[in-house]
Amino acid sequence: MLYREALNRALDETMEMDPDVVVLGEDVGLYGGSYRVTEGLVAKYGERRLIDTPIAELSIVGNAVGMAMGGLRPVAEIMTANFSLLAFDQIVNHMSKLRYMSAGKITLPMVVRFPQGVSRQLAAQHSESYEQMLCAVPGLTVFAAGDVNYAYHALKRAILMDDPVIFIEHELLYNKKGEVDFNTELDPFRARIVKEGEDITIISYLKMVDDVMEAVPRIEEGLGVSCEVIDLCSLNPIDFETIAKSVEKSGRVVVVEEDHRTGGYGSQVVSRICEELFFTLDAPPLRIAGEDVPIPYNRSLELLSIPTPDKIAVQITEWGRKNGL
Amino acid sequence: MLYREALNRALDETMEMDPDVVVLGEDVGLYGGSYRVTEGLVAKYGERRLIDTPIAELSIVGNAVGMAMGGLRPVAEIMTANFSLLAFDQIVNHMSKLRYMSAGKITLPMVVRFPQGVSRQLAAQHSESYEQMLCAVPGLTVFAAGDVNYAYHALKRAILMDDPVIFIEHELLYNKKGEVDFNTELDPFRARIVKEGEDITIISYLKMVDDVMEAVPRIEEGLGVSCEVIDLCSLNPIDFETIAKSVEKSGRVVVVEEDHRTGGYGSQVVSRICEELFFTLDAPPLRIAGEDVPIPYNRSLELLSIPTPDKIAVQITEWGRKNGL
Amino acid sequence: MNKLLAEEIYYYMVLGRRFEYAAKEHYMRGDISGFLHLDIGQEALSVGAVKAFEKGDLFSTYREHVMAIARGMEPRAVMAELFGRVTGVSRGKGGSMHLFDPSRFFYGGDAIVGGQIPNAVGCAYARKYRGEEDGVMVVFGDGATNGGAFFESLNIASTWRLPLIFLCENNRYAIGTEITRVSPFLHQAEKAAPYMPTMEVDGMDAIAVYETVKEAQKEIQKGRGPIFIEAFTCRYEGHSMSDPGNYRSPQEMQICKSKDPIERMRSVLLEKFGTDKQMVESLERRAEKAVEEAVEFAASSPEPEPTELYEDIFCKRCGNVVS
Amino acid sequence: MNKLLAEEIYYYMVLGRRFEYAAKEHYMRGDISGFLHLDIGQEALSVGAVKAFEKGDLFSTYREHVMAIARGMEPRAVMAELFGRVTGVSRGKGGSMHLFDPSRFFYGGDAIVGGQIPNAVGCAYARKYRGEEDGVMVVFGDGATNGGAFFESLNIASTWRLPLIFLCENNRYAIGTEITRVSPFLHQAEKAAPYMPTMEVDGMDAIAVYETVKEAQKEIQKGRGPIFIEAFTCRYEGHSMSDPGNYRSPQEMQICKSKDPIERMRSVLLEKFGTDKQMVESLERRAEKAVEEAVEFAASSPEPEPTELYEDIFCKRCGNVVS
Ligand SMILES: Cc1ncc(C[n+]2csc(CCOP(=O)(O)OP(=O)(O)O)c2C)c(N)n1
Ligand SMILES: Cc1ncc(C[n+]2csc(CCOP(=O)(O)OP(=O)(O)O)c2C)c(N)n1
Ligand SMILES: [Mg+2]
Ligand SMILES: [Mg+2]
Repeated sequence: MLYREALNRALDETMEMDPDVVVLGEDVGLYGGSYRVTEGLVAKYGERRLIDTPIAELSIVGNAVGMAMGGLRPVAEIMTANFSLLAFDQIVNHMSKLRYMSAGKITLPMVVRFPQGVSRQLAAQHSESYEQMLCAVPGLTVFAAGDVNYAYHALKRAILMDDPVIFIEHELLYNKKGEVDFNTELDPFRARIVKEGEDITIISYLKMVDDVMEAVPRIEEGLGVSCEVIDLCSLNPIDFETIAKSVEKSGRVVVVEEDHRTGGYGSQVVSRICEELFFTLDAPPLRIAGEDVPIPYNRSLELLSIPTPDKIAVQITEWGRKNGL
Repeated sequence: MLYREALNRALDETMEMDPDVVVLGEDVGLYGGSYRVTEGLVAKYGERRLIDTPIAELSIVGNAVGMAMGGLRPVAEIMTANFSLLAFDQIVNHMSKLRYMSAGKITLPMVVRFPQGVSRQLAAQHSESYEQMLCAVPGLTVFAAGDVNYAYHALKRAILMDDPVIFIEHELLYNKKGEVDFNTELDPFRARIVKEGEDITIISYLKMVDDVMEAVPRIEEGLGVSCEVIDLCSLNPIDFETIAKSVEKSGRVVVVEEDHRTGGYGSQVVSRICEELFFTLDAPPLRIAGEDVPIPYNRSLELLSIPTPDKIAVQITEWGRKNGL
Repeated sequence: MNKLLAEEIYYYMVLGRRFEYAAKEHYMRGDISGFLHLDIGQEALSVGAVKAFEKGDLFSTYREHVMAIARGMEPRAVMAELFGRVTGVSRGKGGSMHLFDPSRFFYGGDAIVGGQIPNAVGCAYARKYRGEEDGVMVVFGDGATNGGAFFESLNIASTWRLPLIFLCENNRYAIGTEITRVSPFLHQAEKAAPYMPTMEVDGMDAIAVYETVKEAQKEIQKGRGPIFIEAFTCRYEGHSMSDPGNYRSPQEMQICKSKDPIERMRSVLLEKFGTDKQMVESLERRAEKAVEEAVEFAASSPEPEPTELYEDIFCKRCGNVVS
Repeated sequence: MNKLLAEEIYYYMVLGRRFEYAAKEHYMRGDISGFLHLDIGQEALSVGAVKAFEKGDLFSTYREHVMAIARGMEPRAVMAELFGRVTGVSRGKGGSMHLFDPSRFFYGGDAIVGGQIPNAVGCAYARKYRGEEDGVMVVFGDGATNGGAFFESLNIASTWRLPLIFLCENNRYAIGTEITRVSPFLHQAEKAAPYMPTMEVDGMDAIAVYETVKEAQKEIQKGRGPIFIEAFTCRYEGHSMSDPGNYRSPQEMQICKSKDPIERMRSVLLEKFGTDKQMVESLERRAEKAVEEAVEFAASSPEPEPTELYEDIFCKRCGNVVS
């Protein structure tokens, strides 16, 4: 099953199960979604439940908040992360805070989904990642789907739970293949150990997990070590328990992320590890992140602006050497 | 001179010097600014240069971008940080990126100013801090004025330089008194050593610097140590050189910030210190930050939600004890 | 409009004004803090509209105390909220600008100018989707009609033919800025006219407001889409307690206060509905009492426990297993 | 409109179309990547409007190649940008959606729907402030007229009486969504009508577009404020190269293509302006050649150096002393 099909199936099943689930966004209905995530759903559930909105992101999220207040379970799609900036007032001032400001009287069972990240030469206004911003907002649960199985289970859970969820997808993963285990429930708040290992803990999420996995054999060979690879899955709250266990074992930690180095999400992870696990660390933590530049159009520059399997392998190997591996 | 008077003077002098400097925002003209920063300027420069805008933050910043394209030096005021979320598309997708996307053909000499932080019971939609978000955006220079002298010099420089600047003020500082040294130019990109010391480096900015300074005597007495206190001033780019020097001396670092712990700006600082100065650290870094909750209205809860001189003193003292001081 | 209802409206108007004066007083004494926006002068609008829109969902602004009370929220629970007490409608966590009571279909209380409008649109969608009849009313100021959220909502509500009343309280000022300085016209209904029928009403006349809103509610229940009401009104006080309000001339204020909605409603009761003076006075005393009681209740209520800080961020039953 | 100008417009229309077909071809070959939005079918509008608005600042969308070229940007520098080469107008860092040339008062190229509109408003303010005469024109699609940025701009430009032409390219679709499904009407000028005079023009007729924009520019130069032009047009291709475009029926496409603006302009030249066929063909060959040359130039241009990655984030002379 493809990643986008897994998402489609999660939507389909929850819509089938609960008539209060509605989907809204630009081109989600008749067109089937610009990344085909909602394909076929309008035929099954009609235009009342697959709501084609105008290009008005502030309203897409603002309307979803109101729908949730009115008893529905809206799933809002924003076409690309960059456009979510137009909805930041509704996301940060409303969606995340209404429950608190009303002392729990208002419950917002809603999801805001969008793809983010560097795809292929979409340039600066279509290539960014905003988890670092959204994870700084109390009241938001932030899931990042780096994997087909997780995409299916986490989206289902996000739709059915009563808290507002930001559900982040990656532009380059929609056609990724993977198995979905329909019989085993998955806890979307738990990080996923993609590969077990002893000597280095590599933490990542979304598309970078694949890049890390591609780099790992070279790192292991080069350094003669074994790496543990963790896909965070839930970016907020973070499954620090799983991280801590791994770091306690390995004593060495690397965080790999696609967003910009300065202010990037990984700095939260590194900071917390250093605060809480300082004495278990045998080496300074390493962050591999995007460069501090708007994403350029040219393909070579674009690739220079973000981590690649190559860069990951080289940087971790060098760092390992320098730090006694 | 009061902090707001220092800001007013910076505006006044730059407007006097350069007819291309214009100020726009809600109530900045006839009303004189909701925090009186622009008081008196409309009488001197007229409504064409003190532009009262409608309540339309997206346009305030979007118009400022266009004015800068058209050759002016706009200074946009957003009444409170929370409302800047409505302008995030213009700030992040436009203001920060146009220079890069045009390969330097477009220059945007502009400033966006706003006050942020917890004031007195303004509740969740009027009390937040967004430096953690804005410092994750390449292309933006972010100054944070924690001090009267800095406020004057940095705002002047921000207005006269050709790059877009986010200029952050704090709601509780407007009536703070201080001296302005008009004869000594100040480099707004440099951190300010507020107090020299040997044993602990305490890094902070904006209003928290005052709270730290209030706590320091108790910490020094309690632990029998001396603290170095740094006001970052420029949050992006960060003056890491000044930080490094201090940490190399003290071997112990604390970052104190008002924004939420999870995803807070301090995690960037701590992370970078751990990455680059790991072996100089004698103790795990300590972060003192706001709680991960929307800001509550009730005063006692509000004070629980952010660092206070008391909490700073207690937490640093405890941490010091635990770490061999 | 019958006599009983007219008396009820009068009662709530007086209650509202007394409530606001009490809030002002206790703000000055330091019992209330933050931004406090008083509705004094606008009671005809707040009470008339809410009483007319008996059922249906209501979305308002930060200047919502009187509407909240007219909707049935206990004055004491509202006052306690202003005092930041745990007995407040939002347990002291919301304050003056964040009153909510979904059990009475009252959704705030939003401190972002225009922020509640897209929420109201979404709620109207939900109501229509479920086949529920009452519809939704969203209240906002003249200042909000210049923002993107308002405009997007006009377009969407019209396209989707939602059962939604847009009620613009045009008091001609957004803090210190007169509407005609930031909009090409005084009548903001002109902005809505391409999208939906519009109505105008004297916002200082409670009965006119009541009747206009009633008519509008009938209209939106026909399934043809939203409607826009513009009510001209006047706030007597500054924008909030921190606004001296000196951008309006004494003359202007005098004209504005000369149409006092409470005095006017009082005359209507006495002259048109034949309510006797005693009855009017007893309503006034009852309102006075209710406010006194509210203040006492608020003042004697406990503050929230420190543990409240971490409550109500997430819903417990959602079972976020990792913290 | 004289013969020479008509011929020039025809030349640019043909050049534009050939350019777009070449871009399409090279996208399919993998020389161009990212989102590529073709202007095929809309050339009358792009060329007519830009040629009419000779001077003054121009703000456009991501579908701006033809406008950029009509404004005088070298086809080869535009093509090189699409190829991501350092000889491109944005040194390969912007790509198809981000063409800029402030020396020709061309400000993009914005990939955020509606994002350029507030920028154009600000620029118009700057022009007025400086007493400059030409004014500003901002181009956007029908889809952009539903967003807050557009609405706020109507209100502000009208209030401030800015010299600004709002030019709406109504091709009836925003990607796969027909405008009438997300707006209560087909004519988006209705939205602008409360704020400013509006004009409508057949966007498939270059001369009509030219004349309308000329008239509009005269209008805005009078200092009375902005004007709105709605031009109906038709895009022949999908929204971008990744859109199969199958939401429009073959019938609909046939009708739309039957009004082909280039064929129409050709007839006008031959029949109305008395241009001889040879001349027409030579214009076409010249356009063909210019595109070939542009492609060759682009293909043979070098890629940007890796160091370009860190250039143009800040202006060096600002002297950010700390990195
Ligand atoms: C988005 C946003 N911008 C600015 C403010 C600050 N502010 C609060 S109320 C107000 C004026 C609103 O005027 P209006 O809509 O006419 O309502 P009124 O206060 O007159 O009832 C402003 C500018 C805000 N709360 N939200
Ligand atoms: C704010 C924003 N939302 C969504 C998109 C994705 N998107 C790009 S073009 C487009 C359709 C725009 O349609 P229209 O304005 O009619 O212009 P046209 O493409 O027809 O010329 C959409 C939805 C975007 N770029 N920006
Ligand atoms: Mg008002
Ligand atoms: Mg279109």
